[in-house]
Amino acid sequence: MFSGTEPWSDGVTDNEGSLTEREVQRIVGLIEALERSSFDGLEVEIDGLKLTLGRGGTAGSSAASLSPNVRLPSQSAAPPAKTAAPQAAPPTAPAKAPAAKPQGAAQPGALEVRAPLRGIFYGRADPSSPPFVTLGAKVSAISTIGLVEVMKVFNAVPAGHEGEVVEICAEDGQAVEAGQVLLRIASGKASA
Amino acid sequence: MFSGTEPWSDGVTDNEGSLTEREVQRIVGLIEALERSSFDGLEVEIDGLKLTLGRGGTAGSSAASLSPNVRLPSQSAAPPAKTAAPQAAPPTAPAKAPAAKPQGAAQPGALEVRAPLRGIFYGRADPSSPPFVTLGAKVSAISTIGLVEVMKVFNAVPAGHEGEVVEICAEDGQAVEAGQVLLRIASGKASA
Amino acid sequence: MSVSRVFVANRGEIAGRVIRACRALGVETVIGVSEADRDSLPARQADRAVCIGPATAKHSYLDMKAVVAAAVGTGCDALHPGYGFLAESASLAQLCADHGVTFVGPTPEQIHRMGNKLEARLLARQLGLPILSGSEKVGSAAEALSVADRVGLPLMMKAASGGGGRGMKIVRDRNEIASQFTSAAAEARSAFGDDTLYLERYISNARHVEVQVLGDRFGHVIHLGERDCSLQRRHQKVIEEAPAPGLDPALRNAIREAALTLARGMNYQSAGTVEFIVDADTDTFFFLEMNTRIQVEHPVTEAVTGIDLVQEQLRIARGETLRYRQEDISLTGHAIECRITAEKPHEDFRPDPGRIDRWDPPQGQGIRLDSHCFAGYEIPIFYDSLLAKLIVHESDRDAAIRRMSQALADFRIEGVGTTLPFLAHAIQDEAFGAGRVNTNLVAQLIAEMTAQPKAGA
Amino acid sequence: MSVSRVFVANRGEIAGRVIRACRALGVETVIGVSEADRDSLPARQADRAVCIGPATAKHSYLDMKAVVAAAVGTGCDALHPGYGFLAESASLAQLCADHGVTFVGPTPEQIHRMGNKLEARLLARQLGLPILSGSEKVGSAAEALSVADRVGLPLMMKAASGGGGRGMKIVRDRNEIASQFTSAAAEARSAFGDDTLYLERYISNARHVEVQVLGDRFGHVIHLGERDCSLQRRHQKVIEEAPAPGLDPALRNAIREAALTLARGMNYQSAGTVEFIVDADTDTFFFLEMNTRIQVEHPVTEAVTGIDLVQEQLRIARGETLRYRQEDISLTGHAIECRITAEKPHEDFRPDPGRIDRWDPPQGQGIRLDSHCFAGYEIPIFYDSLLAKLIVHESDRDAAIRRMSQALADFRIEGVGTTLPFLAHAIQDEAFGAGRVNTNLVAQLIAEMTAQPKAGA
Repeated sequence: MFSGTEPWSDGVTDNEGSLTEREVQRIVGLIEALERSSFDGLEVEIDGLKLTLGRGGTAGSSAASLSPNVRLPSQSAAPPAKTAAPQAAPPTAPAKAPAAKPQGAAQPGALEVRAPLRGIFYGRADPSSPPFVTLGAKVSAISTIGLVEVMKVFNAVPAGHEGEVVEICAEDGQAVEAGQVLLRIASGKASA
Repeated sequence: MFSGTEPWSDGVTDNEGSLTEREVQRIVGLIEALERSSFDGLEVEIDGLKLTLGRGGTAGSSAASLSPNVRLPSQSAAPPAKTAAPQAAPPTAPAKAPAAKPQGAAQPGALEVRAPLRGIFYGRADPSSPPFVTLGAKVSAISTIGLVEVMKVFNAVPAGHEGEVVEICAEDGQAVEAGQVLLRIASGKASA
Repeated sequence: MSVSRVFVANRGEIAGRVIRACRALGVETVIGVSEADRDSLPARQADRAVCIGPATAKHSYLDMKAVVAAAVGTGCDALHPGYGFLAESASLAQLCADHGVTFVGPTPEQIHRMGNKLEARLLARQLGLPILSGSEKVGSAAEALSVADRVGLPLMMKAASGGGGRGMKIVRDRNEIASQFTSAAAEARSAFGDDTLYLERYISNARHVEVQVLGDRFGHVIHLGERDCSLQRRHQKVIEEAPAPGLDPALRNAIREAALTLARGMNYQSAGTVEFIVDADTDTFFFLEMNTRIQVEHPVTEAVTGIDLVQEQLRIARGETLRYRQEDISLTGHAIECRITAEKPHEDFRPDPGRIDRWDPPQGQGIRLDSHCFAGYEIPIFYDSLLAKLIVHESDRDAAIRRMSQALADFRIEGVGTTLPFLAHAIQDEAFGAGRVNTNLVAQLIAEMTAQPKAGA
Repeated sequence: MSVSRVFVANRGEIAGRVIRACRALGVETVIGVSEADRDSLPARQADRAVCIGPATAKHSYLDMKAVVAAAVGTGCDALHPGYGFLAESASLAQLCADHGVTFVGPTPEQIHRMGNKLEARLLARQLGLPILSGSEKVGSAAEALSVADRVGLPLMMKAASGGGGRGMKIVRDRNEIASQFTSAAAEARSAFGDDTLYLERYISNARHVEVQVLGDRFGHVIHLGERDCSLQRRHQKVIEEAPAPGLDPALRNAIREAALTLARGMNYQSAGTVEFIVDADTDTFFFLEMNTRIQVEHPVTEAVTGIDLVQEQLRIARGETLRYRQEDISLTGHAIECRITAEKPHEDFRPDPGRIDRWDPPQGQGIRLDSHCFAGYEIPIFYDSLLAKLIVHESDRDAAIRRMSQALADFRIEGVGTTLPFLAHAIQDEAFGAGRVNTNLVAQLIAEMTAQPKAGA
């Protein structure tokens, strides 16, 4: 059984640049090469990148104590490396995080409103004000659904879609990543 | 069985950088080369690149004692990974490499003269001088067998043992690690 | 008034600055850090670091009780507030006094009085300082209209509890006064908890000139010359210098004297800054406000006077008399400071937090860098975007500009976007070089820069 | 004599220093790096970096042909040698000339003449400079004995091709002259390829005072005051300052004039340093040698004169006349430099290469740091141990000592051992503070320091 991990060794390297598409392809190439071979494990470190491949759970066990980030395939009954590998792509520095995957169970047809950048989400203009939107509220594409503050600069987040708010996914005052889903909107037609 | 090692505890040095096409090809080449070989494990570190490849736990056990250069472990029947894995902790920055294990086939009874620190080994006082010692030479414990230069400071290396030089392991002008065996002396009684 | 262990109630470069001043005087330091700043450079530099709350400033650096409790709990006998956060909170100064902790700054009364811009304006007027025509307070849109009719447009609408450039609106059109009044009042209430507004004549060709003062507990007050901080973006200073270039000598002297008059009039103690606006068309000046704390731009004054302002704050706080009389102060050469922030100038100065991958500051003669950054530092999203203050000191202004231009070019920061390209553009501007600075210059420079093709890499 | 692209034939902090000076003049730079320095800071700072050979200096930085070939191959029209390596090689200067590359330094003849210490001594004597009594050359142990009988003991035995403190032996005992002669000649032959020795009177209470000079191609020569570099360990400078403290004014003036006499006598061009030994017991001085290159300690002169010496070197090299007359030079305040090296002072200054884990340099007014180091830098084993030069400039010597003491205390370096603890000890020494410096002081300070319990961490 394959178990791949990217133990970016410690906190410092964790924060650095992201794994590009091409790098993933290359890593897959390595994995497949190892797969074709009779070896049980492979470790690669190039500058910021460390790759540990293993069989029989050994790589996983050594990696478990490592980086807090990036742990992939703990899928236990996972298929062979071929499928596990592409998922290995993930990590990326917090500050430069790409769009996160949808969280929670998406409702069919629901449109997502995502954080335009990393920061602190505010669902109301100030603590004494009512929330910008509530569950069931109707919004237009230009309705402000919240603010994201980064380094003392506030950025209004527009709904981007017309419709009804069916789920609010971020709490007032919560730190959000760029691309994180803030709320979901049902029906209506998307705009802008 | 594979056993992972992370012999690069301080990843701070490892600034960015990516896996290039060529590097991948090289690693694949190494894997295939090892596959064709009769070896059980491989570890490579060249510049920013470290590679550990193994079977049956050999990589792990060998890594514990590795200093940062290319090394092909010749141990064959190694114990299983479970015990090898914890040893995986090791590491050390290159500059602070611990004493390397003896290299080559030790002659029974031969005494080793090791480099007292990391630096450049010189077997003669200057290019026009004869070597400090030659094969078969008799040395006393205080005989100078060479110099190790670090940051423009020269350190004389005493033989430390009385006896006859039976092997010279370091070349004139070669970079040596602290603890690396420089030469071997047969018989005589050890002193100092 | 013993000052033997100072609690540093701040973060970033100013925290390091305070720690250095303390160490120079043999004073221990304890820094209160948020969870986001546990591994920051100042946290390492202080003798001890204690966590005072979560990353959000509201629950850490702005939590007065947490701050004072930490100061008391770590045996500190004094507290330095830096700038920003609680630095101009009279309540913090009072809370310190209540707990026997020496506040490194002026008295709670002095902070309170200058904190309310209307009260400050009133005191200045009583002391004979020139103030801009306008209102003492406007309670309604109708009142605002009548001020406009009396004083004329354009006007600057300000929040009485604002200051430092926050909560200001330019009123240019009589028809918009009512709506601007309503929104400004709402914003002021939300931001400062006080919706009191006032109006002042707006000066279009304006320079921002401020005078550094020092006062002790014995009524001695001196000034350390003035700084020009006209280069501002959205009322935030970008480049500052000392002395102010090209001021008429009589005007320069009058401004310095006015600052002394105000500071003496209130027996001001500690370091403070009296801010003025200079109408460059008429060579007249007007009192704006007083900042009762150390300023971001204090190093340019340190450079030309050779006096360490933070050390003087500490000495004053522990009850020493001023070590300088006015006649001891002489100014040497010219100093310029550039604020380097994590903002992308080509993307409307969008904040760009993240990890600093490379940090190679400029080196050489006449260069000072005050910063808490280093290669590998992860800039938190929670606080302001100031990364470093680059200060140069040279024999004259032209040499200082050349030095700064060079230092900016030598500075290599990678991993985050910074204002270095904008600063490099601004410092080489002809109008700036000629000393023709005003508060609109930055906007022009930004427009110029963004019109140019973006510099490579 | 065009200087539009400069080849930087050096590494470490001086490479960065040269690159900065070039950039300030709008001159491009190409640096030649060994394989060990490919990722060094100067390699990033230069417009371009080319590899000139393997890590071992002999096959890279000391390989004259490789250096000049790389300069020519990258289209450089000038070459700056820095200090050390080939900086005082007349052959390199000649090879540059042969290939149409402007050598940033004096002529090959000037380098050659001052490179042979006996020739330099001869010229100095011809020009009327005081020299130490001794021999012009000793060809045998017997000759050395007769010099000893004539001049008296102790004597300093020196290699004619040595210089910079290398290859020197103190002769204290008449019975040891023969064996010392033999071993010194062997060492000189091995180190410099020339076993010519000479003897000079040894001064026990000696100060090292050197005068910075600048000359152009048109016969103009000025001095920029003197530096005191008496604090030396094994003839290597550790702390330098400008001006020299506590020199009798007449003596100071005589030393400066002597330097001018020598430099004028040879129509010296570029930056150079005339070194003297001062007998502190008699207030007399003697010519030692002249260094025909920029010195490590040049920043202290830059601090007190405000003149950028490396930029002046480049200007002179491209054929400009000196921009300063002697009367334009005035000295302001006092400057001190400490050399921070990767050596463990508590382990007999054992070199300690390795990875710099933490590098937090001091900040603030009056501090300059010239360095090629950064957190994460792996110090190679192949070159010297200089990590950084910390320079302070203050209004007077006491203030400079306080500033340096503080700056040393603020400097945090982890991962390798450094001389910071020793420097911090030395700078606070009472004799140093009183200006009672001589070339034996460092040895005393080391003895004191190692007698004390080692400071924590």
